[in-house]
Amino acid sequence: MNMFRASFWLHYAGPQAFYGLAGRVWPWCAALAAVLGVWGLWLGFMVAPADAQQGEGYRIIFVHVPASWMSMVIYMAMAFWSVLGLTFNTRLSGMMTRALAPTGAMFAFLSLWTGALWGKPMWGTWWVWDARLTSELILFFLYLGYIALTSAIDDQRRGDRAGALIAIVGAINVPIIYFSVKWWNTLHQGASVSLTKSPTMAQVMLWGMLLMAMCFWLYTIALVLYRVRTTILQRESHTAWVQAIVQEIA
Amino acid sequence: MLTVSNISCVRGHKPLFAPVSFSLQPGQVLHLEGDNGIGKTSLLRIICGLSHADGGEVLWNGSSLSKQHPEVVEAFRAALCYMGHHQSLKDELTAIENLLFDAQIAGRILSYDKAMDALQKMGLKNRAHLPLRVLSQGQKRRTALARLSLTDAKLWVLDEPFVALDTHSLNSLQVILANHVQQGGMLLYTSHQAVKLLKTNGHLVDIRSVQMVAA
Amino acid sequence: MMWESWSQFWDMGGYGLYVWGSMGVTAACMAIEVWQARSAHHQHLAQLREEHEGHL
Amino acid sequence: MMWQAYWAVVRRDVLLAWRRKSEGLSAVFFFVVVAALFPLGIGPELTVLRNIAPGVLWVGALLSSMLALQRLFEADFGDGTLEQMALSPIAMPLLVGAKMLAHWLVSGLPLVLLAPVLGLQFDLSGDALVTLTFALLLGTPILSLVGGVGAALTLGVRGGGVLLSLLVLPLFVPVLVFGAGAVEAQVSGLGVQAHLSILMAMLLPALFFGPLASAFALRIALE
Repeated sequence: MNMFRASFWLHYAGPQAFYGLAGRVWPWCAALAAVLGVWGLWLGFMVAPADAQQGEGYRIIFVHVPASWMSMVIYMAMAFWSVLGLTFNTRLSGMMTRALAPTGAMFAFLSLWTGALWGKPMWGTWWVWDARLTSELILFFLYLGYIALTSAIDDQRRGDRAGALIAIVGAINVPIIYFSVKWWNTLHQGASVSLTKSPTMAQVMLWGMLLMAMCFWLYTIALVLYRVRTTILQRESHTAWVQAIVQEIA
Repeated sequence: MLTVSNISCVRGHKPLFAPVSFSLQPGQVLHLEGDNGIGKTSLLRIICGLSHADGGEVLWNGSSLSKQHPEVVEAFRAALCYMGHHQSLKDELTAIENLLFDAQIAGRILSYDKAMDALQKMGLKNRAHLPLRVLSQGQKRRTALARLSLTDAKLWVLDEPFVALDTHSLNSLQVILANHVQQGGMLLYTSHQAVKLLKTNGHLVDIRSVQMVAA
Repeated sequence: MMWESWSQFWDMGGYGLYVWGSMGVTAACMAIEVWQARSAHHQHLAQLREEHEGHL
Repeated sequence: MMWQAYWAVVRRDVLLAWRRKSEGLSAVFFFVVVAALFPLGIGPELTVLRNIAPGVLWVGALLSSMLALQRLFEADFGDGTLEQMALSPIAMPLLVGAKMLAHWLVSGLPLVLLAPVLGLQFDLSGDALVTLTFALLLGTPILSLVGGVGAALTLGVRGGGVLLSLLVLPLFVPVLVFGAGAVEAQVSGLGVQAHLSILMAMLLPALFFGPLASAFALRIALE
């Protein structure tokens, strides 16, 4: 099979083929995520030295920064699947978007939580109205809005399409929100605290952070594929191939 | 000409009805029959383009009504008059205002005199300037009929048009429908009751029926 | 090894509460999420099996 | 023909709002009450009031237009008029745009006109009042245009009102920032040009994409 042919992709966009593919891929991703996580934490906690200014407290970045990245990447992924779903009417995209949302919301929450725990010892306050923190908060709200909307609509197709539209509208807004909060922040000089990290980050710290980021990536992929499999079973429960799977288990 | 080809509709994993096909020529009437809950309303909404079909296609004058052909869709909509369960009348507006605004939204030009004339034919002349809120249920139905009589759409798609009509209104509606068909219009409707349509020359309008069955 | 004792490791130079508060909540969230996904999957399979047996 | 239909919808909706006065007025009244409650909660210190005025008035306008948003499509959805609009040969975004304009005329414009009066309660200077009015004039249409998408998506959905706020309020952040920011900039002696230009720059795409996205959302809701 040729990856560059449309038929290859269309084949795996079908629920049955994707169910099989996801079933084969997710355990590998999960295992790799575990390995990278252990490696990253080992580098972060056992190898990386204390930071000159922040002491041991800086070690929060090993989850904070990757979680923030993931929260943004996942929202972009949701928007991507939504565009795909609305233009090509593929059944898979709605399921993918729905499966991504809870994990995205979790990472947004973790980013806020760890940010607050980092802020308290470093700046003496749990929360500052900084552009990045505020945008992250709004992003968290956008996730909640998506989840609330899709779960409030009973009709599955309508839910998928309505969710897709709001995901796209949200994704267009994220940069505008970030820009506006940043502008607002420069106007209110008093509250601003420089969040820029020292430019010379120790090599090993960077590696720890990158490994953790990759761990979160793979964790997300594994979990999302797993969730999509559940959704596929649910939505395709009337089809012969799902019946066959059920029979096998029973 | 309207052609419905193998339309199917899935609701919650289960096909609602066996695929439906028929075609409707100018001057023809088609009565859509089937048990309660078989999906007659769903089919009408699919044909109009409000809902999506899970299979098959609807053609207007031989061209498929799909996103790829916006000009066909536009021509179809210009020729379509759909009446669903809702009357789309505003209680706060008067009968005449309802008719005039509706025509404009549907992209048609309707003069005040013509609208008044139609209301008069329905026996609503004295009610034309009252807000619909104070009219009786029957008078509201007749306002809706007056609106129907004013449309110049070629294809009428009516969902249970005879339900809860008094004898007088029923007669008026029969005349309106017969006129429409006689002038070369197309009529597609669902109904639980059998209704005859009489031409001006006293002959009966030929009504074909399409039976919808469970899948 | 850069840590001389476990207590020093847990203390994190005085930042223990913050660092382990972050790590702990992260781990807990992920664990809950994984557990939820698993139970949803199994619950769903059980339901399908029931329906299947109902048909037989 | 197209514009005839457009203005017909505008006139019809304004007329309807006029005849259902109580509905439209309640949102405006809400704005007045909220603005009056703040000084009562914070204290009559004029310097404090002057400082919080832009934010308070803008948040009040935001919430009150949220309240009005819920009714944007509700009646037309309930009585079948939306179906007729969806089936009209006139492009649906145009008709939806007309509904939005009407909605703004009856729910947004009164806020703009009332704001200077409420601003007096907060001891805002004449220049600040003018800026506030201008900023609201540019900003409130954006609220109707962006909020319309949310209103369309939550049509007939259980818990629609709260859901609508959750969907739409985060999207209002930029308007709030630049709207309130314009007045603050005026008060603190900085130029307001930049803020107003940015509001303008947000309004223009919203004018185009708002009705488009809302019409799309309405078709989803009608299915």
